[in-house]
Amino acid sequence: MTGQAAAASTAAPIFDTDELVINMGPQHPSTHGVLRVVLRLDGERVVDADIVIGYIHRGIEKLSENRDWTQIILLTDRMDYVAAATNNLGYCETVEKLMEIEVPRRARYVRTVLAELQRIASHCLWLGTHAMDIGAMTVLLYAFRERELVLDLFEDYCGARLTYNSMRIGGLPLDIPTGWDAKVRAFCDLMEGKIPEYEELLTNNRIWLERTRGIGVISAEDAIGLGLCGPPLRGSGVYRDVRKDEPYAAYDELDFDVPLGTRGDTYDRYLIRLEEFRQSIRIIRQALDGLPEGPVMGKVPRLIKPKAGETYHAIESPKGELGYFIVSDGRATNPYRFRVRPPSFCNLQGLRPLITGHLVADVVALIGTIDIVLGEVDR
Amino acid sequence: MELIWLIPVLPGIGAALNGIFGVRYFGKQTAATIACGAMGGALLLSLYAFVQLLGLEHREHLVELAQWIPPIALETASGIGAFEVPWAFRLDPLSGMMSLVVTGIGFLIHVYSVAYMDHEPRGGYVRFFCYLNLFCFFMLTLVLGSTFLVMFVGWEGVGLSSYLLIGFWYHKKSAADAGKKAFVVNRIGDFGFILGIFLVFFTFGTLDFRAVAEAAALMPVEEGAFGVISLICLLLFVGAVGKSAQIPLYVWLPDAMEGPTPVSALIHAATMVTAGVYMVARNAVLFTHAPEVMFIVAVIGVLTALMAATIGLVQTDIKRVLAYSTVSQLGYMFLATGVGAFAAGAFHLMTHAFFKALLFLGSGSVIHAMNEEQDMRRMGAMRLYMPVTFMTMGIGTLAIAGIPPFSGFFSKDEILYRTFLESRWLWALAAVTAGMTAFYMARLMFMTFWGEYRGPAWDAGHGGAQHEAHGDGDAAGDGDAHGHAWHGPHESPKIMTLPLQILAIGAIVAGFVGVPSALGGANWIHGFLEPSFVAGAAHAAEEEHHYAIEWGLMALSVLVAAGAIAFAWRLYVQRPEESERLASDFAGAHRVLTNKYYVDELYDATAVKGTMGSARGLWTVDRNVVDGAVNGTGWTTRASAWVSHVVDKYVVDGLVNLVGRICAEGSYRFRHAQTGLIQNYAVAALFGVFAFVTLYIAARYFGQ
Amino acid sequence: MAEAIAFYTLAVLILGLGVAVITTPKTVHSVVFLVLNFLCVAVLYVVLRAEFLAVIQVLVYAGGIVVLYLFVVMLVNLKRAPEAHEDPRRLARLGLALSGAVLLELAGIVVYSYGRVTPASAPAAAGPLTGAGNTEELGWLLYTDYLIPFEVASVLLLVAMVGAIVLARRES
Amino acid sequence: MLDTIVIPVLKIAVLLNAVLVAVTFMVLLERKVIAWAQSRLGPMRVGPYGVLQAIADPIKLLVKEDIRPVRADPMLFTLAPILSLVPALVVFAVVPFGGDELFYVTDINVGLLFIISVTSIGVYGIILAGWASNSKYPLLASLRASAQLISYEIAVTMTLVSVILTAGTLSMVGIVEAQQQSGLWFGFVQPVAFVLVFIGGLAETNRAPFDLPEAEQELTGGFHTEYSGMRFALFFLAEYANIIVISAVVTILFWGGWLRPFPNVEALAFLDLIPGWIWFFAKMFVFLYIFIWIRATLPRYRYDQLMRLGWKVLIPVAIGNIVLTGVVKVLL
Amino acid sequence: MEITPAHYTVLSAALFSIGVIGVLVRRNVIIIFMAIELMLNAVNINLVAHARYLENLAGQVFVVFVIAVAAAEAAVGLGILLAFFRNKETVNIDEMNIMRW
Repeated sequence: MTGQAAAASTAAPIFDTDELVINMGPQHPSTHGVLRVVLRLDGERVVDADIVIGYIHRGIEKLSENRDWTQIILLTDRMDYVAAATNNLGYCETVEKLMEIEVPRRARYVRTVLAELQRIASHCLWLGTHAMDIGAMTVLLYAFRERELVLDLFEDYCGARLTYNSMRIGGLPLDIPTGWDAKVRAFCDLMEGKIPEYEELLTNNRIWLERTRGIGVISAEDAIGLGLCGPPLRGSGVYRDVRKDEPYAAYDELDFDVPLGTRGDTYDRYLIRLEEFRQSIRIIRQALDGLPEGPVMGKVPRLIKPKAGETYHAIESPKGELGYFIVSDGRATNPYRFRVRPPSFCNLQGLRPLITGHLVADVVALIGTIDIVLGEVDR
Repeated sequence: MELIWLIPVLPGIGAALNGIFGVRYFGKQTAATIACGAMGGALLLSLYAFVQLLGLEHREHLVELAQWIPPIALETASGIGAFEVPWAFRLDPLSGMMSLVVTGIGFLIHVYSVAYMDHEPRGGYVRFFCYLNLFCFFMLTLVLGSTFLVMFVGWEGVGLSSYLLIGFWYHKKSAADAGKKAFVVNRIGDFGFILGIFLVFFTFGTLDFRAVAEAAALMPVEEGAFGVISLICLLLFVGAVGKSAQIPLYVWLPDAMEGPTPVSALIHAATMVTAGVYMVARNAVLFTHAPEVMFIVAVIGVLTALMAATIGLVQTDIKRVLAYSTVSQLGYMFLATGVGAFAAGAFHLMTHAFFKALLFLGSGSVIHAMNEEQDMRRMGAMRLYMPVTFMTMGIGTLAIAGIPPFSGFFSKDEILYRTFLESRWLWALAAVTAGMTAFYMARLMFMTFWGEYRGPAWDAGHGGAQHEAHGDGDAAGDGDAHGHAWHGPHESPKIMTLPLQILAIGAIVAGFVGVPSALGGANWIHGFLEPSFVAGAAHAAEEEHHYAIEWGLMALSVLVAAGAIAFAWRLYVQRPEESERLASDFAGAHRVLTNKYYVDELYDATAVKGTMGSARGLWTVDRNVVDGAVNGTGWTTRASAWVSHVVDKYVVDGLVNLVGRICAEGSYRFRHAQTGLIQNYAVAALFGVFAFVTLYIAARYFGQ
Repeated sequence: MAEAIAFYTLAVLILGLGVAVITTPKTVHSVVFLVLNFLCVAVLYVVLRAEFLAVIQVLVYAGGIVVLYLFVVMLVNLKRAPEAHEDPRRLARLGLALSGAVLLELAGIVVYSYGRVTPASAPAAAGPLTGAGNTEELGWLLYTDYLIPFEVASVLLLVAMVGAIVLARRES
Repeated sequence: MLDTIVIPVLKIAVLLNAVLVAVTFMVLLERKVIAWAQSRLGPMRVGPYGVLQAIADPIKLLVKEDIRPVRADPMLFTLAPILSLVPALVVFAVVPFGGDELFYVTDINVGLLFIISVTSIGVYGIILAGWASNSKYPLLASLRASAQLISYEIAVTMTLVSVILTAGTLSMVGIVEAQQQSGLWFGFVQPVAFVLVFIGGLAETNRAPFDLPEAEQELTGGFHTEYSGMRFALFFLAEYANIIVISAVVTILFWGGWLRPFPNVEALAFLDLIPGWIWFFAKMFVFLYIFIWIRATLPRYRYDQLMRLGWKVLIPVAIGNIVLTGVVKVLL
Repeated sequence: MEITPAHYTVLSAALFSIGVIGVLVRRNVIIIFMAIELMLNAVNINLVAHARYLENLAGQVFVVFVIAVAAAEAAVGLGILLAFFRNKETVNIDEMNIMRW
């Protein structure tokens, strides 16, 4: 973690305090859920941090081993509850891979649209809260305004606004409603106009730059070493995107770019997520343009009962690489072993080295920048 | 006119800016702009002031800026005088001309240096311009100062800047040594100068040039006697000898060529070294009252001229030839002042400034083109590569050789003529020197620009393209390329040749201000400068002219010069082997000349070795005699010490210990009064207040 | 009459707060009383037509120096009562008595002396030191007659500032 | 009697009421403006368009339980909010709202210095609040806040010196009159000073982007963490009163107070039909709006960045401005 | 009931005495410092009062200087105190006596 000491300000602490241990969370206003960070401070500077998780552990993995295969989709909704559709997608694709089910092309396209809409919604939430942590309150309201529109689209599609349960093994439960694609297109046009609004408030704002540039720098080697994924990894300049590396759904047929950072600081991660808004819009438009006709549900046996075997499958969720590892014994109608690799959990491992050496005020910015959802961390 | 104080101050500001901020913050371009701008401003101001001066009837203007040393009562020969020095600047014809020369040539050399010093890294570049400006600041202070002391400030200041600039490449040992040498040798002269100043004050009770001159004018001319004025003049002349590199203190000047060439041109040819001449001219009235000293001046001048010229005949380093030439020409100037032709000396000073600066800059251009090669034997045929430099240097050579109508002709012949009137044998020596001058300058030209190219081979691969790159004098990337790969001799960038051309024009026309009446001219400068050399309103009587003699002398000197040049042509262009044969024929003389008459060795053997030897002798005496005595005393002391030790231990210590014990016992009881509690001490203070107030009340009460 | 009311009110406040400053057991309270005391003194200056000094008193004393005291009081968080230890050799009572005696003596001298001054020799209350000229005149005086003391004072402040920083800095 | 006591007392009473009412509506204004900036509606329930929210809030605060921590210092815990509010209100004594004597309580010859010095007392409220709470975070926050206040006070005071140099008087009315005479608002003569004073004003009132002492997202909740009910309301009042003071001072010092634009241009004389106090309040309202606007727009500085800005940018610039003003003043 | 300089002088003397008592009696160095400030203020009151009654502004000028000196004293004094406190963990003047015999 070289560079962090240099990045952090050199101002000497004014008050002569002994090393101070304080608790941030689990009820602190800016820990994004029930995260608890025990900070050891020298004056204003973080000497060490202890990250305590598990406050909303619900045993989703264990529960899943006692549900039948379709019911598990419901449970995945409750992991990353601000990006339920991608959770569904990852799970369904894993089971499809295990059972070698062919998913119709139309379903794959619609899934892509849903996943990217979900990415926009998730990033909106991230942007708003991150900016709010650093004190820019207006961005929160702006971002939530757009997120609301995405939620409306999901409501139009599946009737739910948070926990969608929007996919099925082998396809989709429903075809898209009439006129939905036009609404999505209208949203894309609208969203494209809103991104400059966020940028105007933040991107060239001096205070924003001072608060984010050079803060929480993490080198490419360290990022890989810590097992980061998603925007935090790409912010350090590592080219890794499951959509490109191991394409799923319809991504191999669509054209999009993967933004990369250069310095690996908070500002780069911010820029990357903003660029991902644009790329998502691009993907959605292409997917809608090329939306094939046909069924949305593939040939799936009445009783889903994969033969014995195990598989791992990952997708790029808004927060990073979301992987499912499933073992089936081939006899029961539920998984023998069900294991999730949640991106938030992996990225959270980067928090301690990130905040060590920074000032307390930077801790909130750094918790924000890695974009975690505790529901996914604890499961 | 009131702003003449700005003339020195402008370069001073430039130096301060570059020195304080520049070395750390400025880029090359900024530094050069500031320095050149300051000099340009000074030049414009001097021009303006000069033009205004021409309009003044009494040709003098004094600006008093501030009080430097407030009046201090000091004893002088005529009772108690007030030692008082103002920061005052005086503009009169002499200083006006001189400041024009300094600012004009200084400005050109600044411009020239922009390109010449381009190889330097940024810090050195800025430092160089800082020093240059600093030098100009001091030089102009010297020139414009209205009292001896202000002049002395400038005098010492130029010494310092000269030291800094000679040793500019201080990592080079020879440069650092040369700087030191110049500094030390100059100190010897300065010592005489300051003694002279003391004596001036003691004698006249003032340090103002004008007042001193007026006072001196009233004193009798010390004909055939060696009075106080003579002593003053002699001491002042010692100073001039040091600064202007005359026998015996000339040895520093050739070594000073270790500095960058613009420095040589500015300081060691055009301006600083002429300060001695200037100082003598400034005190013309004093010197005319001391004819004995005048004679010494003339003799020293002509001997220096001759000696330096002979050395110059055989030198092969292009800059050293010019250096000895400078020493020689300075000798001329002293000769002129020595025979009472102050105007002629000052006139030669001015023309010399032009053509010598031109020659130095030209040689710098050649050196630049030859990739820092200074040996003429490794040059040749340069006229093919650098026509502009060749042309301008040719003009300079003709000027210094005294070929009409170039400037040197007029000034030199004026001196020769005046010398002839004074003393025939001085004239003879001077005329021989003139011939030699023409010869060695021609030799320099021929060796450098004619013949075959004898220098190192160069990488011809992309010479053409590189040529172009140099041509536009780009300040940024050019020097870098130049430093690493050399692509053969080439013409210098415009920014370097432009000053050369301007100076060449100067070298042609500068003489016309002093066309002698014998040639139908008005000798304008003579009349112009005259007020500076006389006291008050007393004008020198119109002297008679011997036109016939003058014409004869002119013809003779032109003939001598032309002959010398022709001789050089024969020796160095037509039949180069002849020169070598000549050298081997006169091997003894040649060796003596190439070794500069062994003067450096002589000084080394006498002054340096003498000091060392006597120090060693004294050390031996010290060790054997003095130390022996001391050791003997030591033994005696030890013996008596033992006796006293015994007494001390039992008698004295006993007493002391007794007192100590009493104190210790006593203090053990008393120290409890010192509680270490500050407030108790405060209570004691308060008690004092209480006592005081009570006493006051009591006094008032009982007093009534 | 108005001046008398103002004077007596302020005198009582100033002295009362002064006593409070030196008697309160808690240091912070002491500082607060000190501030209030200084504010009262400032008001007294207004009564004395020295508006500029009143403002300076508030700005420098109350707003600057005493804040410094307050900071120090808070930085010096003591683990035990600051006056727990008492040296038996203290001469506090003697000091108290002496101060009282000196006060009485001084008051006596003042009352006695001023009682004998004839009213004519005492200038009238309404002097020329009124109106807008006061501050300006003070400025003139400070920058002309008292320029050198003024500069010395500024150098003193600079030295004090440097000294305080050097003293209070932690060795690192 | 009437002139010396009754009228001033009346003026003071009116002014105090006006300020306190203005403060409550200032809070409403802030909520509304920020809501509009964020495409929300803001308070809408109490009264038409939520206008009566301004009255409902104080009532709520007044009737709330007044909690005092057991280990708090009772005297200082009570004194701190008062020490915070009183200077903010006292300052209004010398703020002229118009040229006529009716519009100010008094015009003393050291008016500007008076404002500076009285606002410097406000820091006690903050330090003592933190200390009296006898709680670690409020203490640290209060020390932080007071360090911030003092630092920026230096910058602002330094800057005001250049304004005083320009105007040649310390009287608030005099400063406006000086602008009338020169025909130029000092905002045009001293744009740097205006920017500095405004930034300093933001910092002195703990407003965004300098609102760290009150930033709930960060470690400490601020010096008034332990306060509630009416005591808290006093801090609240003080903060908003200070905002109004800063706006008024900026208006007077830099934007001509009650003068119409271009007070020397005869052609615009018709603008004099609008009374001066309306001009004054219009300008002041602009600055109040800017205060809120900035809060809605900018993120927050970090503490060390804030101190660096104050000491390494504002104070040197302020000193440079003084020197420049002095030079210009001497040369002209 | 006229207020004469005598009134002010007596007030000043009384405040000064309070300061003196504070210095002599209290053991907390900070309070002693504050007592010293009280004494300085007593002097200032005297100066201002006499400046007014003698119609001479020199008194006020000296008040300015006294304030400057007080500021310097407070800064250096408290600096020393902090340095001392760091080493000895006390502000009790009775424990600051290591410089005696």
